[in-house]
Amino acid sequence: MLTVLLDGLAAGMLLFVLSVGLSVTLGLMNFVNLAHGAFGMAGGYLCVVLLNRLGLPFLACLLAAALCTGLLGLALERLLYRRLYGRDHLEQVLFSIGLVFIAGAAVDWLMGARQQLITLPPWLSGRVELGGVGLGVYRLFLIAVCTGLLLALHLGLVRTRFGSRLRAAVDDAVVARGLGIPVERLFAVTFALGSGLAGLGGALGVEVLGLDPTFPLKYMVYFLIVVAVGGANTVIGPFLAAILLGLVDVAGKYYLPQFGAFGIYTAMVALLILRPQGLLARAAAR
Amino acid sequence: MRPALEAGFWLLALSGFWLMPEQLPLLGQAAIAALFVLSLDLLVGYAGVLTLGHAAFFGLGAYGAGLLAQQGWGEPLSGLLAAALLAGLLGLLTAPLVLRGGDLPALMVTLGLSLMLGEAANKLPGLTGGADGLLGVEIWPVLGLFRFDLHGRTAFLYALAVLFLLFLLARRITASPFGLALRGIRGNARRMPALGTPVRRRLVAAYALSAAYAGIAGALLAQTTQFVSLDALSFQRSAEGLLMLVLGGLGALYGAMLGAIVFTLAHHLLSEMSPLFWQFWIGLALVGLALAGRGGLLGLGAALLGRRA
Amino acid sequence: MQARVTRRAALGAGAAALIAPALAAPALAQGRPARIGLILPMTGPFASTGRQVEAAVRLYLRQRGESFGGRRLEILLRDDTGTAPEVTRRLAQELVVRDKVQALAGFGLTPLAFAAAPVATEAKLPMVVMAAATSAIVQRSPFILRTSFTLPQVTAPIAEWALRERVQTAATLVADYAPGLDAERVFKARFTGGGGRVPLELRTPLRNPDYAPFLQRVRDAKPEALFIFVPSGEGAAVMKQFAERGLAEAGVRLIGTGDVVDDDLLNDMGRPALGAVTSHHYSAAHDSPENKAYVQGFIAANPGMRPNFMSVGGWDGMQLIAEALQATGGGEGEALLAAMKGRSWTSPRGPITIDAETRDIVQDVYIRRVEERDGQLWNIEFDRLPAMRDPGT
Amino acid sequence: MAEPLLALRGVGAGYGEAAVLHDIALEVAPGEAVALLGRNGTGKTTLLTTILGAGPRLRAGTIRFAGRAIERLPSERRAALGLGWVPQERNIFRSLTVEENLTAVARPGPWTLARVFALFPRLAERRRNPGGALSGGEQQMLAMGRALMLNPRLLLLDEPTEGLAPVIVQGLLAAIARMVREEGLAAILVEQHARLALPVTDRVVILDRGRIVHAGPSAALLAAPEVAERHLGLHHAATPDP
Amino acid sequence: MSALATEGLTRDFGGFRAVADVSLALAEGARHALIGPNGAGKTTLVNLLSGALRPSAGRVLLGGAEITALPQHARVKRGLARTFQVNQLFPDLTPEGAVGLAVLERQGLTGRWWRPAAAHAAEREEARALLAGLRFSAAEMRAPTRSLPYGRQRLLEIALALALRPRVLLLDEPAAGVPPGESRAVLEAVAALPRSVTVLLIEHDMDLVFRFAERITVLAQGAVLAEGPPAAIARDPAVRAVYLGGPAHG
Repeated sequence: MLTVLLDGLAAGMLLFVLSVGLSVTLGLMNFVNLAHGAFGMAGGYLCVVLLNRLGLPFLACLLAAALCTGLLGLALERLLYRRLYGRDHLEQVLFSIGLVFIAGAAVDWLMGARQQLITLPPWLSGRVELGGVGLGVYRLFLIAVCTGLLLALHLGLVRTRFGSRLRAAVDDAVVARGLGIPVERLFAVTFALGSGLAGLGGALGVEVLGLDPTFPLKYMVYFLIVVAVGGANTVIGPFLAAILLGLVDVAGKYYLPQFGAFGIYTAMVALLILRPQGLLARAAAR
Repeated sequence: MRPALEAGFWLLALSGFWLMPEQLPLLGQAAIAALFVLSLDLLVGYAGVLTLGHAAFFGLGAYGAGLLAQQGWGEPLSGLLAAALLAGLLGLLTAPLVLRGGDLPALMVTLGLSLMLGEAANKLPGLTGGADGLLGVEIWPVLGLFRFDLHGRTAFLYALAVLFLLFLLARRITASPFGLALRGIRGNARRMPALGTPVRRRLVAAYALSAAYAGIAGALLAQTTQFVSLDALSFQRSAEGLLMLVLGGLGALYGAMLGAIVFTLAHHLLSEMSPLFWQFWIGLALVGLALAGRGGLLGLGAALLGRRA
Repeated sequence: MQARVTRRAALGAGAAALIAPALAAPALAQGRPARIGLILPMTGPFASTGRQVEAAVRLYLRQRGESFGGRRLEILLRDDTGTAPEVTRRLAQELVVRDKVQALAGFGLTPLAFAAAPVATEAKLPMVVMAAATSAIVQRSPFILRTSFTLPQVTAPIAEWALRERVQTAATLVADYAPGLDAERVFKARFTGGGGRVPLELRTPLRNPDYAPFLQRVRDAKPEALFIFVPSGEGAAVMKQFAERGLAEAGVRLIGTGDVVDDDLLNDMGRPALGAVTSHHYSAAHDSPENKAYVQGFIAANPGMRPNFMSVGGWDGMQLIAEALQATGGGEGEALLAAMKGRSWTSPRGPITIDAETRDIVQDVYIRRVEERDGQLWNIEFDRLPAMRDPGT
Repeated sequence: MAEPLLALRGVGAGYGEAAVLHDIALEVAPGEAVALLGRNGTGKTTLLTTILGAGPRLRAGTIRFAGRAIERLPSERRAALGLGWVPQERNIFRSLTVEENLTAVARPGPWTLARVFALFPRLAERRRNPGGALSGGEQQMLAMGRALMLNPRLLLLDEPTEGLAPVIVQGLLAAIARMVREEGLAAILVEQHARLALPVTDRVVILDRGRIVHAGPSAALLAAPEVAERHLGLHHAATPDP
Repeated sequence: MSALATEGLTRDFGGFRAVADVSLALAEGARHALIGPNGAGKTTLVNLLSGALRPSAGRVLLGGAEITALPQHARVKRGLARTFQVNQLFPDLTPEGAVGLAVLERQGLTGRWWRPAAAHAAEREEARALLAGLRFSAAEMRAPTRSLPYGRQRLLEIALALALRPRVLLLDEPAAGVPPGESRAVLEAVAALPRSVTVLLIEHDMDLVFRFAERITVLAQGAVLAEGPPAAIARDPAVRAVYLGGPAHG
């Protein structure tokens, strides 16, 4: 029971790190970025290359994956994404799906189509017994890292000036700009941060989610569920949604394996029908 | 000029029968894709309702027609009708759920419903064959005369004829007061109730109609390939349909069909030339088109013609 | 780098296909190239299957020459993305109608093979299944032959081995699609038939699986062994969870078909894979001169890849086509099919026969254990069941 | 007088196809307070947001501020040059605390958190409360304080007394007057109530249907109520359309 | 019996009371204006009348019958039409098409899906006549709405409401945003409204209000501040205070 809970928590946390950037993109710039998973994939492959080919320590690989995908996100935002702000959602879909195709083919060309595997350092493999319950070390690590990230994100958003400027921009972009807050630059940085987080999530997820060129498409639906159910432009909403998704998914597979993914989809549809604006949506202000 | 263009379009489509006799299976599937995108256009382009789960209706139609044939009734036209009714009914039932919220909830609810249907088909192997697909689909000759042949001649002409008839119907409907009201709803959903239009009722009708069209497209695929698999219900099919629609240009029946045909042919050509990396080129084209932002191929074409004129 | 080579090769083949008809004398089969339509998933989730088969096919032509029975073999490669049966069927139709191929080959997954079967029947062309592994495939058309394997064929031996090892309870964990259900059914029948007990049967979804909860249930049920079948590529995830959940320490032995310990991925799986016992028809470590040459040639031509059980399906499929062409002097259609039936040869995997009646493959199945040799992981064969047929039906 | 701080020439602006302002010419000198009066819907708010570049589309004319043309700059750049804005609806950032509302937009200069809190002690008391939880008067103070934290050279005040109790109105206007006189700040004060605006400003501009119909010293208008009545009153002879 | 009436109409947004206990009564054929400073709750009131919003308390009566619970489109069918402060038009349709749509809708025909809209000749003719009455040229009738100048679009906004042949018409700032050169046509259109139509005019432009209205209601902070004939309103000290600030001079 506790193990199932822990597994669900770990899966949900990972999902959260992978998708939180998307909710910011959607909430702040109203941009439907279906290519978000491609940044996760980029992070995953970076980690694999650095770990398997260059033999860097695992933690260094994670860090590098996050940094490089963040920079990649920044570059793409400045070069391409920027041109599609304020356009029709469907055009943004066209654009970002195109990016997914390009990314998939490029990765395939560089790395091949097969599953990529990594070997975790010994201190992260195996399991520990806690009060008679066996817990996977890597899952505990995932939970620890992701909790740390959640706290950092939350504090960053609540405690720093960057955070308050970002929240101001989300609250009312026009007034924020009129008061001298450079919303576009803020967004570029946030986009890079979101991409970097996705990259980190991808790197962390190689062990759990697998990694091949179809990664962005395979998990796109999950990211969308997290953002839609969690509601855009908060951190806590997507976090709760991701945890919920992880728990329902894992518990469903453990207790009711014959129903497959039915549980998740039903939960999502029901939640969206009851709360179309997301879990934590405020009563519509306007 | 317009009627001439239209006649040219259909004659060109028909002439594929003689000009590309060895590519008829491809052309047949392009026609089916065109019908599917046409159905999406009725919903997204005309009524302005977004969906990421249209494959649910396509797949339901495919399984409906496939099961009917598997159970011993292989008559194709009645199969299409059954598929249309089945899919239309599902559309009628699910429309109230979809039309509750805004764009994003609509996208996600349709997606969720289609995933649920896909999972149901996967979990009922006794009925659907599960992940292996529905076997033993035997379709009788069209009108009792034309067998489905290896060259795909019958399949192509059959699919093209159905597409043409349903296109005529769609054109009729979009030009009717009902179609005008749909354009009104998409153009300005706030104004329509102030004109006295029961917006919800119109949208439910459009949703069911679009669902029936998608069901027929699915049934066509099932009948011409005599096989149905879970792929008919997949998210990829929904997403690809939407892609073709945006590619061609929303809210124009020819744009929808053009998008489907160009995408299908380009996909085929590229994947034949580069079986490993065709996705790269497709992706590049999509990104380029989105950056150009002219409202799809139709818009791009109009802009080019306009510049020259 | 390697990918670039194959792409160029594919383009070359395509270009050749365009020019060839102009040069050919239409009446004479002799001298006209024999075209093989190779339909494989080259992109999408099952791309690695396609890559392995294609690499083996190209290797065959490079090592054995391109002309057989006086006809040059030409490969027309098509990508069906592995998920869309109607595309597979359409590609098969096109290859027959437009490209006038002499045989269809490839077929990565069962539904894709099912969808193409009627095309082979109607066109009266041999259809060589090089990868898909559900028993029922060969019955879908009298023109289908198989050079891969069937799941029942490789599953039955591991059940019997487990019984010999005095394992009394074994749980099963299979992917929820036809091959998985085949494996589950056969394992259970053999194992319970021999006095064993199956306390827990689990099926995992084919898409987006997370094995942790399933393996947790296995751990809670405490069987003596766990039989696993999942598609190749998923094996690593299962292995890792198996290790992380501490199932080995809890006294559960990991057994399965060779899919979970795919040779191409085995090295990257690392320590968790050590000691897994599986039954399969091919190991890259198979000790024979044919296999040594094969593995060497394969690795040389495809750096970074190691041939797996999918690849030998491609290799032997080419062998089957080449031998039949040779035997008929470049024959076509039913003559070619007839020449394929009942053929035997020594493959890199060992001796194999294409049964004349069922058109299915008869081959030795080996029991292997994952061991480390020279710093690499291999499936080391330690037992053999000769001339296994598909017992599934 | 040296070059004016703000200079509008021939400015026309509107939203989409709709035209709201026509041919506006306006100058504000450093340290000068200008009252911008006019009935509802005549374009006062549009004029402020046009200067700021926050919403309306400039259809014609030029805007110079602090010696440079700003009509092509994005609004955050204009703000950075020294424009401080108190929006009509106050538009407090709801999910930020009072203190964050102030610090998020702060720029270096004489106005600091401490000074704003000294000016509005009520804000200091509520510094940890979220902006969404403030009363109307508190929101107005916060909007003022927020504009000051930008350390602007020109304050754009859009009906800062709207909906406030008379006591607060008096305090707020006194504060504005003090800032203009003592800090050398320039200000444009949009008001519906001429009586409130005129005593605290140097000059007055009256808009009617998007045009400037009167400009002159505030004191003069205060002394000539019939002029105010003509432009601002409820009923007057209809002026024919030009 | 009043053509349009409200009783104690109230609407809260969260803790904010946008419309507070408003009771109005418009006689048949009335020319009534609703004025008030920014944020007085005028737009909310219009939305409550038209059915775009539901009241927190109170009733709305149309021709004596309660319509409080009816959705917007059903109120239109009973003869209550409105225009919008910010144009709500169909940018891709022509004026002829848009007004035709409104005419078809009035006759309950937009559920029909077989006969082409263009073949409904009578309705089309009616739309043309209506537009011609508003001095639309034939070319303007057939140009996409988006290409028309703003003044024409503003007229079209009124034409759409007129095509519904309402008994009661809510005009929400019909002249807002119209450049001076184009405003005359709008003012004429408002002045020419048939006497059988009861009109509630929400307006900022005092010229228009005082020229048009026979009765005026002043709204301030959500509540009715004053109501009466224009002359009385113009003299009302409370109203002057709202508009000029402080007690009026003299």
